[in-house]
Amino acid sequence: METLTKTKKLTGSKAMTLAIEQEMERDDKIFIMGEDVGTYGGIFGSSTGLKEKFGSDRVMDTPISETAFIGAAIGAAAEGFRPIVELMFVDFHGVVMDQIYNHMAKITYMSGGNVKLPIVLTTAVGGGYSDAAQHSQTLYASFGHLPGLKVVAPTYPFDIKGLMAAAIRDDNPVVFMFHKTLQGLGWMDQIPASFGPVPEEEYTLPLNKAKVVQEGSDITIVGVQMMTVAAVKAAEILDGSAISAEIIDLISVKPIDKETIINSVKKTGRLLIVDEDYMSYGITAEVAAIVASEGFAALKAPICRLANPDVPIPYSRVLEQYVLPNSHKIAEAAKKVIYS
Amino acid sequence: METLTKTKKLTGSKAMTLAIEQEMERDDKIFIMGEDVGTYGGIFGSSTGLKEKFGSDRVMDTPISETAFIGAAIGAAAEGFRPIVELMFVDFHGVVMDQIYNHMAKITYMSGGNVKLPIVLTTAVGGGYSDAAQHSQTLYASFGHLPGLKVVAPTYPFDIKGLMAAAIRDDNPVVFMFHKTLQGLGWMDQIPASFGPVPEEEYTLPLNKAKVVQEGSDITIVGVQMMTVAAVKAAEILDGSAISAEIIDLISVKPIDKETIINSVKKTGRLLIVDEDYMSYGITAEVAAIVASEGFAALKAPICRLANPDVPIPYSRVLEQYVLPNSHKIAEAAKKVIYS
Amino acid sequence: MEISKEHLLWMYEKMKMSRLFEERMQAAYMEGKQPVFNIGSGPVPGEMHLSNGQEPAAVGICVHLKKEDTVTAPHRPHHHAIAKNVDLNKMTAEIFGKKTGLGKGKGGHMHLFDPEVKFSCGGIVAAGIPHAVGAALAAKKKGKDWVAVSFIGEGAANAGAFHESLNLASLWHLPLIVVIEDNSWGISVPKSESTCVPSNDVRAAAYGIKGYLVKDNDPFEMYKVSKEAVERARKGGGPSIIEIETYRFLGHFQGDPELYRDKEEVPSLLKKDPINRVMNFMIEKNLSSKIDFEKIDARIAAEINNAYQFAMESELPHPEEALEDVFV
Amino acid sequence: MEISKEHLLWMYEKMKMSRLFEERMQAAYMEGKQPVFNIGSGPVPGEMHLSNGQEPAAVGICVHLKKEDTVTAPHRPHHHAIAKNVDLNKMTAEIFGKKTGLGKGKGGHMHLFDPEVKFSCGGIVAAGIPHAVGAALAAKKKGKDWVAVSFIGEGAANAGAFHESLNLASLWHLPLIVVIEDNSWGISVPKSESTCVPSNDVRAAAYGIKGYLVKDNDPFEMYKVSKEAVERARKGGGPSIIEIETYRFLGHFQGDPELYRDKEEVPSLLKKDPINRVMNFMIEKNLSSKIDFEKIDARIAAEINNAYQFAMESELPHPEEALEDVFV
Ligand SMILES: Cc1ncc(C[n+]2csc(CCOP(=O)(O)OP(=O)(O)O)c2C)c(N)n1
Ligand SMILES: Cc1ncc(C[n+]2csc(CCOP(=O)(O)OP(=O)(O)O)c2C)c(N)n1
Ligand SMILES: [Mg+2]
Ligand SMILES: [Mg+2]
Repeated sequence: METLTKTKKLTGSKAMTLAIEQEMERDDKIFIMGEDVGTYGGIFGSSTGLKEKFGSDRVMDTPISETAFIGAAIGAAAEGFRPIVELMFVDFHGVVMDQIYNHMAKITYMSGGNVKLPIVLTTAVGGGYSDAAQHSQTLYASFGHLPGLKVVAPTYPFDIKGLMAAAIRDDNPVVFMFHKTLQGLGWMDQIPASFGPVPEEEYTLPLNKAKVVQEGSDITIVGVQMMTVAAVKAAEILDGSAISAEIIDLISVKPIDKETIINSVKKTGRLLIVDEDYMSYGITAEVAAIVASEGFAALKAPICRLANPDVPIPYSRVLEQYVLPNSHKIAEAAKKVIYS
Repeated sequence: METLTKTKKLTGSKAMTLAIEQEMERDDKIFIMGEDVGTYGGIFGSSTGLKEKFGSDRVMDTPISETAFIGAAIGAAAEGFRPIVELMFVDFHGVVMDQIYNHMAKITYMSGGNVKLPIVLTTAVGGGYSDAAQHSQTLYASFGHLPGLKVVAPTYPFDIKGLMAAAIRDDNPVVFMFHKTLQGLGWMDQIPASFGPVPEEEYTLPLNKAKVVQEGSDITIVGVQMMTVAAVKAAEILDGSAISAEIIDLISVKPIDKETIINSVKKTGRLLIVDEDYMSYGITAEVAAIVASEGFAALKAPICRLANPDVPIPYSRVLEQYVLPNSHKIAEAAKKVIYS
Repeated sequence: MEISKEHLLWMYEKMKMSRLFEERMQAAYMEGKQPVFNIGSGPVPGEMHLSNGQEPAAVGICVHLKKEDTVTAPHRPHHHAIAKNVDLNKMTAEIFGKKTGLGKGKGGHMHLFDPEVKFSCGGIVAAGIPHAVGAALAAKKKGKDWVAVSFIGEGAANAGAFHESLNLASLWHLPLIVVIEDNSWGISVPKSESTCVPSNDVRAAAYGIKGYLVKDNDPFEMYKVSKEAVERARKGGGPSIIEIETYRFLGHFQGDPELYRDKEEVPSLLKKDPINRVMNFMIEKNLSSKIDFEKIDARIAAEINNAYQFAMESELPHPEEALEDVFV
Repeated sequence: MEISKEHLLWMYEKMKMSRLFEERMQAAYMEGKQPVFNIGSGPVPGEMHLSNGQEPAAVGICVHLKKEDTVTAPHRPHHHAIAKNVDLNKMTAEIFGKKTGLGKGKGGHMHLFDPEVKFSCGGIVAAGIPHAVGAALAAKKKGKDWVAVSFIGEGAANAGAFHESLNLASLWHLPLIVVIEDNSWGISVPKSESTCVPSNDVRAAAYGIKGYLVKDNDPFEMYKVSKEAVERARKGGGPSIIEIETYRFLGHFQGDPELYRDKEEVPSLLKKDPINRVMNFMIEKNLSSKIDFEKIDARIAAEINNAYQFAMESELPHPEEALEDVFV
């Protein structure tokens, strides 16, 4: 990484499309399919400019037929192509989950490794802008629970680019979840985290690694995407109370990078997990269970979980903000872990 | 319960259909829809004899159109009916998950409680008989993760009957998972647990309660359905090593009965969770997280998780048996928790 | 076919109400989103799909419906809701996220439920069709002559739920009518790049049912074919498909840059405003006068004003109410 | 249309091979399941869907296919696999759960993958159609004249995936052929209670493509219409639907009590065995003799014997191999 000198400040969206562009130039077996990925460039900017550059044969708009076109990605991948296929909002997974989890995820296994499916399934996740119960979910765990999929959910532009390149080059199906707010789109909330330095050169990052984004000694806070961003803000608040938080950006939802998390807890003795997804059977559950079984000795206090309290995401801003974790709730929770 | 004197020994299947029959007699708004639920009586005996008794208007065979007929259950329920609708194998949920989790589960909430959907979604779960990757799953957590659904997975005939009656009477959508092997069908493995005393009279059981099926003092073992059965067997093995295991049958996958579990761990200090579902983001995760956060002080040892190790369910018997937990693996794991 | 003055007026009023409601909504939506557009800001956040231009689809069939008939609508639901007599105050309040809204602020613009008039909508393309099948099944089970109408866009006719639902409804002879609003676009994808047939009425053949095509957003023709379809359904004659070529005057959602469509398209569509068409027809036929319409418009404007007033003055929910209503 | 002797013989051989393979499978499946049937017991556990009687559907089209053409099959896949020249040894070994199987014992009877001949199948109704669309898309992208054939049952024609796939394939002019084997039943549900049209070829109208109906399990007619459909697809003429009325001689799966079907049905179907039909035709036309067929049958029987021998003698996988192959 050290040798990558020429960097630009890019949004998440630009980092994502730059990676795809570089890969598509390198390998003509890569093509993109999805609703509004062509002229529109992806509702959440996941393919901006790519149709202009590569033409409509390689950047294909589809009908609203997720089962057909995501299923077709499987058939095309088995034939040697490397499709990038977009499920516009992760919330729509329910119309096509069979193709994803029973076929895309299992064919390699069921064929004894004889069929490889190099597919990147991109999908937009996340709420916070009042898009209500059917357009605001993250559903990290709905994908993480099922075997045969690598699932990544990067936060910062640098990671987005490197992970997208890695996802495309991987010979297995990778679910690439990009967070709407972290795309740095002009028509959404503008947050600093959605904009950052990105090397122009090609590089890849490991698909299965978490990252310590900030070191600390009193408590480990694990987050992903917007919850990582919120945790970093919370750490500033905690700083004011002389609490030193170590922040881990999960990045890989499946598999979870146990080592990074457990090593951190060994240092801090305390663990708070924050998730924009639903509480039950979510990231907070899996990370807590890993530490309670494999890092138990290091724990000095009960593990704390902060997530959507198992309700559909409400529309009205006051309600939505109530159910979503944020930096203040994180700081409060962290204090509780430490002082009680 | 004490007053229910007249009992019969019934299979899981008979207990299930008896409950449905009694409810259908009581309330003519109840009807059944699904593939092969009519003349065939349900591939796994979930509606045996009911078409003969109630006719094809109330026990309706459907085309292989899960989205249409499970979605239709929503529309009919909104109109005052109380449909029981069957998803033949839980493995097929991916073709209809949108109707289930975005609509059935959320409409009550999105309507501010103005629309009620009294639906029972029945579905067969479980492997162990070499039906391979697309017909052997339990997917407890895939349903437990998403808000708006009550999810039960009873083990013994007594509980099956009482929970089915309760599910039908509940004004909310209930996912009723019945385990194929626990139905006591003539053409599958015959196991004693699939046969048991059931009161003939009508009764209901709470949808949200776990049950201590065997008391013990050294370790708490939490299971559900076939894993409860395996845990009970494991307890016998452990008995030989003078280890006293307390066995909890989870029954309710969502919500999880925290109290029963934590109270048990307070007594035993040790926890082993066993699941036929996939490890990551599964029951072992959620139960471990609950205890590591809300019952932490009681824990004397790391929590132990035993589940399918995140691989699709393989076909070949030797492979499938390798990935499924069983009584021996449970006993081994319990010993490890206690002695290390 | 002669359309009664009463029905013509009803259609005009509902179209106008929908139009005025949405014009006001367009403005309300932009509040707090200027000078910099931010989808999450202002009194009406989230996505906003308006139906200006598509009113004939809704009124042409809803004029034949009763309170007991069911309507399911998609993500672009205001014209249908208004044509189905959804409570305007509660609907507006819902879109403003208020406690007095149809869903106590939990649903929002894409999730409006008014069980009083059997109206619902949702944000997942084609997902409302099975619900309408269920309502039609319920009507049949009850022995009522009630029908269920499911509105979808032309893009939704390529979703699996469309096929499964129509097969089931035809198989069971259910009183279902699927109205396909062909506004030429599924977000940025033109119909010619999403549907393999020129019009979806031909798909009726796949279900052994009747299919209708209404050209050029014609409210009168929509009235006519809908009458036939609804009557047949009430009599147990089973489902129908009606496709209507309609116009999307605005972007897919508010804030849509619409770079994908020809700059000429909207101006040319606007010339064929269906509301004026009904008004002019009635004036020509001496059924009503300009003055009548001015009065009607004023009344509607007042009604809408009330609804917005009600919505704006209503209280926001208490944050903790987010935890309620998951179950009844 | 004249069918060459070579093609007739090919069809006969493949049908016979499928039949003998399955008769042997029927016996192997029952091993360890007597006197008490237990689906999980014996050398071949799990569900077992046999296709006896349905052979014409597979051979009538596969005779026109090349190695580079793709076939996707459903839960009842043996006749298709054999007609597509799937490695018989490895396929049999897979069904016996052996390490030498197509999927190293991980897939089983419903999940056979032979990428060498571009064959796959799966246990989810209609789910293979989109995969065939993808293969057809790949062929088009590569500029090859390869086609993709997706076999489904008549029950699957009511699943959403059918509709979405055909719309997409027609829209993109892909070389896809969907073959619908109408064996009258979807498990216990008769076609008349699952599909709202008498035959699914009419559904071609919904996609602006050609639909064919082959009556009475006719292998010659299946050959003929398939030839046309395959040739058109190769030339860029887009997809087709072929429905063939076929016979299910056995239960839905082995162990099916078949209480739902008339006891007369199977005996009357058995009289019309399509394999005999081809044989008798060739004998009548003096294309082959009884003796020729006896020789062929003996050769096939030996081949099948070898395959079963191979399967039975092969080693089981090591238990820990269960953890391998999740990813490549
Ligand atoms: C299953 C599903 N896929 C995709 C979307 C995203 N989406 C919302 S509206 C829309 C276009 C719908 O087009 P059409 O059905 O023609 O309706 P219109 O917007 O033109 O009224 C799309 C793709 C969705 N909501 N649901
Ligand atoms: C999505 C889905 N729904 C239900 C099933 C269960 N199932 C397996 S085969 C079958 C019947 C299929 O009928 P048909 O398509 O006519 O094929 P056939 O068995 O007659 O060959 C059913 C309902 C399934 N495998 N997948
Ligand atoms: Mg449209
Ligand atoms: Mg069939």
